[in-house]
Amino acid sequence: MSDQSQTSTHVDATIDLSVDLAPRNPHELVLRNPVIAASGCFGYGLEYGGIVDVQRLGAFVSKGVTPKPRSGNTMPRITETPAGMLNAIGLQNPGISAFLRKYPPIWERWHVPALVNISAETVEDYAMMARRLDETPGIAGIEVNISCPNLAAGGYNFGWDPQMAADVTRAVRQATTLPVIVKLSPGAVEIAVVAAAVEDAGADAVSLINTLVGMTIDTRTRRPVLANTTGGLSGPAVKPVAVRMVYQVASTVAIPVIGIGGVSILGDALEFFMAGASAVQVGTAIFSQPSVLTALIDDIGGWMHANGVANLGEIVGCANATFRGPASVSNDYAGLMT
Amino acid sequence: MSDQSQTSTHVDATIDLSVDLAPRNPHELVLRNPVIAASGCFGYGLEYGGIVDVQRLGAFVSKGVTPKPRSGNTMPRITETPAGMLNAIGLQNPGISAFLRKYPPIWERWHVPALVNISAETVEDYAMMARRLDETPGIAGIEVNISCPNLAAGGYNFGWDPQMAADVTRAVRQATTLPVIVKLSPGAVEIAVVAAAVEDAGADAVSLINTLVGMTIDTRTRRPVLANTTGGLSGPAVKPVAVRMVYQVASTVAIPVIGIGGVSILGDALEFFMAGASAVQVGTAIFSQPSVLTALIDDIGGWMHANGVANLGEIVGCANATFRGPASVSNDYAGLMT
Amino acid sequence: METVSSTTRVQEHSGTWNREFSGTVTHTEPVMGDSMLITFSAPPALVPGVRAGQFVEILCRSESSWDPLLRRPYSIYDVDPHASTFTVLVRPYGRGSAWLCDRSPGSMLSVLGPLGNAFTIAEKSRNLLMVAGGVGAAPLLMLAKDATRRGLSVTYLLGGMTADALLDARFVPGEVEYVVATDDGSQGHHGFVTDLVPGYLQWADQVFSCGPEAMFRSLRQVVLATRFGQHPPVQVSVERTMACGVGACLGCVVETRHGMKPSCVDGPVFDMDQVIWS
Amino acid sequence: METVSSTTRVQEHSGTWNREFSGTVTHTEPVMGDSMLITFSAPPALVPGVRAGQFVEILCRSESSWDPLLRRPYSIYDVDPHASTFTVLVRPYGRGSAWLCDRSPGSMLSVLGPLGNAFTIAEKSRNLLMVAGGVGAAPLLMLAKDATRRGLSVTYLLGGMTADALLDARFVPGEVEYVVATDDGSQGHHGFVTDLVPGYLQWADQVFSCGPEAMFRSLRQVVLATRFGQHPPVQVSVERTMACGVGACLGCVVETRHGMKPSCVDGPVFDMDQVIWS
Ligand SMILES: Cc1cc2nc3c(=O)[nH]c(=O)nc-3n(C[C@H](O)[C@H](O)[C@H](O)COP(=O)(O)OP(=O)(O)OC[C@H]3O[C@@H](n4cnc5c(N)ncnc54)[C@H](O)[C@@H]3O)c2cc1C
Ligand SMILES: Cc1cc2nc3c(=O)[nH]c(=O)nc-3n(C[C@H](O)[C@H](O)[C@H](O)COP(=O)(O)OP(=O)(O)OC[C@H]3O[C@@H](n4cnc5c(N)ncnc54)[C@H](O)[C@@H]3O)c2cc1C
Ligand SMILES: Cc1cc2nc3c(=O)[nH]c(=O)nc-3n(C[C@H](O)[C@H](O)[C@H](O)COP(=O)(O)O)c2cc1C
Ligand SMILES: Cc1cc2nc3c(=O)[nH]c(=O)nc-3n(C[C@H](O)[C@H](O)[C@H](O)COP(=O)(O)O)c2cc1C
Ligand code: FES
Ligand code: FES
Repeated sequence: MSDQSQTSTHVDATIDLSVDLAPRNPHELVLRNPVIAASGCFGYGLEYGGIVDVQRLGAFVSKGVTPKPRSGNTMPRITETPAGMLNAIGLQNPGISAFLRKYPPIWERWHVPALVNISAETVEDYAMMARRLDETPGIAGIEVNISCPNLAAGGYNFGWDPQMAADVTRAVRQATTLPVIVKLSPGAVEIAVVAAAVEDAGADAVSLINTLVGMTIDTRTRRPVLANTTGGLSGPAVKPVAVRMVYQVASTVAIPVIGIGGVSILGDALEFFMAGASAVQVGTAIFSQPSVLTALIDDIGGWMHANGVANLGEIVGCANATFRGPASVSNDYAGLMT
Repeated sequence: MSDQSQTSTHVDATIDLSVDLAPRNPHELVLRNPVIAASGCFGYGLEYGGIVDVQRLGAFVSKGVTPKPRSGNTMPRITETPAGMLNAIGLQNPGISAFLRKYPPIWERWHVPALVNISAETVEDYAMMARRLDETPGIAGIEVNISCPNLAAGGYNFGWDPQMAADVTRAVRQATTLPVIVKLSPGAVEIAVVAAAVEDAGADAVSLINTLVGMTIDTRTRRPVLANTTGGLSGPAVKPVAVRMVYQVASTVAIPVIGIGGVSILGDALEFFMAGASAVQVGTAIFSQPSVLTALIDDIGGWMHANGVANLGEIVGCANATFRGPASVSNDYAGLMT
Repeated sequence: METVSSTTRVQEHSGTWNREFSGTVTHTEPVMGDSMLITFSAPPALVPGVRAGQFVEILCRSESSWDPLLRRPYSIYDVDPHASTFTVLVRPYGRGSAWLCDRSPGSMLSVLGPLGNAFTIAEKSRNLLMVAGGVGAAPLLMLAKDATRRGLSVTYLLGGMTADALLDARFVPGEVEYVVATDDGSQGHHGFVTDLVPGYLQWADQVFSCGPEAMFRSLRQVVLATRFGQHPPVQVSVERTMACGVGACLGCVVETRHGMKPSCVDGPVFDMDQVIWS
Repeated sequence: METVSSTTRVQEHSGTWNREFSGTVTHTEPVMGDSMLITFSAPPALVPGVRAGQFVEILCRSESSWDPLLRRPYSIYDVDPHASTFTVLVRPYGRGSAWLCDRSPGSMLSVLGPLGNAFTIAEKSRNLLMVAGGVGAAPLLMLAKDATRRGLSVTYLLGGMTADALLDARFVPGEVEYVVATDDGSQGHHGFVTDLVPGYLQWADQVFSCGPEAMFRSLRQVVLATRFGQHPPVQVSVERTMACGVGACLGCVVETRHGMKPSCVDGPVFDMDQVIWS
């Protein structure tokens, strides 16, 4: 591991792993590298202390926080599926107030940017949380989880509907000047349409995908395995769906796209970059191999070095003939990349 | 293998594996057992000759047939993903006319019911094919693949929209008295709403799920692996999504539900039954282990025997507190099953 | 009495970033019928800090495969500071454990740990009762060894389906009073291991238990009906499906009087009276 | 000349329902650098019918895993009717082949086959030229053995990156003229194996080839520029990603003058001039 770190320092001198995830935002959101720990899979950045060097990450996203404290779902909350897992944690978290007292003061002293994932059931609650985060030092940006039931729409998911997704985005945008990443739901019929809507509504970036909805049944008890009946599917199993959606979204929006879903090894991260993602989030793979996070940073650097890629932007969207992505915002060679 | 067959013959005497997939249809569609080979994974029932005893199956569904011959997509057409695979065959088939000349005359002499999967890009073409199948001996029923782009709707998938799905179903229903199974697309936001729409439009049964749309990128060539860019994701990876959708659909419709997606071993089939499926289709698993088809029949029988389940209907939907399913059509103990 | 997390301490001992390690299987030995003792190398810095009740998470697949995806937690059965090894006791059950039991000397294992808190022997305790069911034998045997080394008196009760499924006495230190129960009566008490508990409650200063949830329930019945009263000095090691093993995913929580606690960090050992038994 | 499918024939020989079988690895032997010859048992009824060019599909995962999901096709390198075994030659490349090369005697393999058509030696042919690249050596070596057994003259050309990657001459029957080429010139001709072909085209009645697609392209250039003219008697064994292996999925097609043909049934061997080379 220490060998790898040395290699990466070496490589860092000649290549540029950094990425700006909020080019439209005066605050900007420049990460030193494109590897981000995903929400719900890395706690509050503290839990992997002594196992993962959190300060080396491009960023991390904290566990979803809600307006009120939540004790989460009853057990069982997780179960394994072929090359994947289901989770129905139920957003166990201390609520925005206790959260703000506890974590940002710690993060303020850290190098690594902390992104805060927020979930709510009304547009007003999203905006309220964004406002409170805006006033708090130690927070680099907000990731808006719109895979939540909209109480006003009878539980129809915000993330399934372009209009509802845009409403949330606009409200959050008005409540904060912090970089705003909207995390898209794979449950939408045409996720690119939702992406375009949230781009228009002021999102600085989009991240995708959140989990697919799945379930398994315990054939001995003849009941669903998860107490919540359904759960979110993640891990390598969902990667092909995620890559496809990133590809479609990156063809549609000009803001940065963050790829999420099954990233476990270098090749997975490269797939997302080539599909049009400017950065990746790593979730489930952390559980299997915590070292994946820093290994990815090293391996991406090593790959760029070996392939004569000085700047990650050179390969972002290169598999995508119709790529619009961030390069078309910040520079003008996007058209050459196919 | 011959041992297993003997076991199953033994078991058959005491338990009932049969299932009627078209209780609303005077033709009925009674299968001897609930194991069906899925469309596109078993050719025309001939290809596995000498490997699988096709006559033992509950039924098989032939490769999707279209109004005109199609040579399919350019290569590569398939690629492996974690616990799954992507395919973009592009519906290579001889077209309905050559198809009708070639296969139904063979099937007419078979015991096993042959179901014909049809795909088209207009409502009229679906109806036309249904009409021609209706006149042809050797066909036990039609499976309508609605995961197809609707030309009249600019390529929006028939299966994503309840109204468009209902239109296709109604047209097919009017064109044939054969049992009509509508195969649902997992791309719909709320698949149960589509299921309800096709039930109302006259479907005898629904089958689900068709493949999820995915893609992978070859990081050496920096291009999508599949010539078609995207492909359909199938195999164990998708099973949790499929079980969830079957569960939701079976809570909504009263016609039989056929579960599809990643079925590979007894436990998978049981999950689908308990979620509310009256039968299962097996696709990708055939490629890995052709013997899965007959092994499943034996194993389901063995499990029923060991668990004192005389009739499969006893466990259909038992994991599902809101199950409506076929039992409520054909008998009245559905309410007791939770 | 409180169960304390030794995670912080292990870190200090071991330097940083190395609780995820690759261990080479050095020895395998059949035990308790079809179960297997699997010994593998561990970084020397990690071994001395391990305490009975802690566990490791092992990846149960080859490098060429993504499935089964998640690590499996196994209690540490023994450590050898000289050889710098950990030993776990694995019962072949499902996909992960079957794969694990198939390993042989030379096989490589991806290991995360030690993780979790540990059993805590109170300073004043002299007489310790251990109540194990099945592979729950593992962490309690390590605890029994520690305790006898410190000169404490240990009675170790083990229940199994049949005589064959019990731990051979040669694995148990001679100083330990080893008493067994079998469901079929093929060895020792004919019945549940918890049937034996009342006879020792007068004597015991503390009770430690590991096994199936049903065993805890009857243990609790027995204990609550005795002098131990409201705050019985009973520690149980619970089993939950886990993913991260470090408190990050909140998938493995136990409902306690102080809320939903991740059993991988605040457990697997809990004071019995802190857990809300559903 | 036509390449014929021997699938039907195998069926007749072998009775029904047993082309999916479980084989026990009986022998493994390193070959061609890091590649491996893997010999495994096969049902006696299946062995005699096998013809050079046919392949088997092997499941490259343990029973406890769903990944990697699909079988991998491997050309049959040899059969032993007395021992009732098949041998394949596997180069460790990605996930499946690496797993396979890790097997050892006693390991079980899930095998489907024999599958596909075969090379066809025309009745009048006396002099056969074989052009192999890398593990393409496998089916052609079986063909060379068959041909020499029938008294035909065989020249076997093999290309590799380095001397180390070539087949040791002791594996090649003495009657065969064995000529090699290496990319780095470390043995034999310094350059591509196809550079050697022109020297044999006057002599050869038929050409058989197996190797990477790029090799076929230069072979085709060479052949089309000679007396063989428009319908050269050249058979090539092509490689496509496969799923079913029996013509059911249409995932492995080759574009031919008669349409898209599944290479697992109508191939892997095709007449070179039937294939539409893109
Ligand atoms: C802290 C801790 C310590 C543990 N220590 C040991 C130990 O020392 N030795 C040991 O052998 N095991 C131990 N376990 C259990 C172990 O982690 C695995 O759960 C067990 O080996 C089964 O995994 P598998 O992969 O074989 O089964 P899986 O393939 O994961 O499961 C097969 C089936 O059984 C179900 N299942 C899985 N685990 C259980 C269970 N525990 N009870 C009931 N159903 C289950 C699954 O839902 C699935 O349906 C421990 C668990 C925990 C949480
Ligand atoms: C008819 C037939 C006969 C064959 N005979 C042999 C044989 O005798 N010996 C032998 O070693 N192999 C043979 N192969 C190839 C073999 O089936 C596998 O493709 C090979 O072993 C690689 O599989 P893997 O699981 O190791 O790699 P994978 O994990 O499947 O692939 C790793 C990476 O390489 C890519 N890839 C896979 N295969 C190829 C390829 N062939 N060319 C370029 N990229 C590829 C994949 O897309 C992936 O990105 C044959 C193939 C066919 C179709
Ligand atoms: C246990 C667990 C908890 C999660 N919690 C959250 C959450 O609180 N908010 C959120 O937006 N996503 C959450 N996710 C989704 C992940 O952030 C990620 O989008 C998803 O798991 C796909 O990525 P992966 O395949 O790399 O895990 C969670 C995922 C898991 C596995
Ligand atoms: C190679 C391949 C071809 C397929 N062709 C068709 C088709 O023609 N029509 C159709 O409705 N479904 C088709 N399918 C989808 C399957 O019938 C099935 O719905 C899907 O694969 C999920 O099941 P599985 O996981 O068991 O494979 C195809 C699937 C595969 C893998
Ligand atoms: S296993 Fe993740 S919190 Fe315990
Ligand atoms: S592999 Fe399926 S048709 Fe050839």
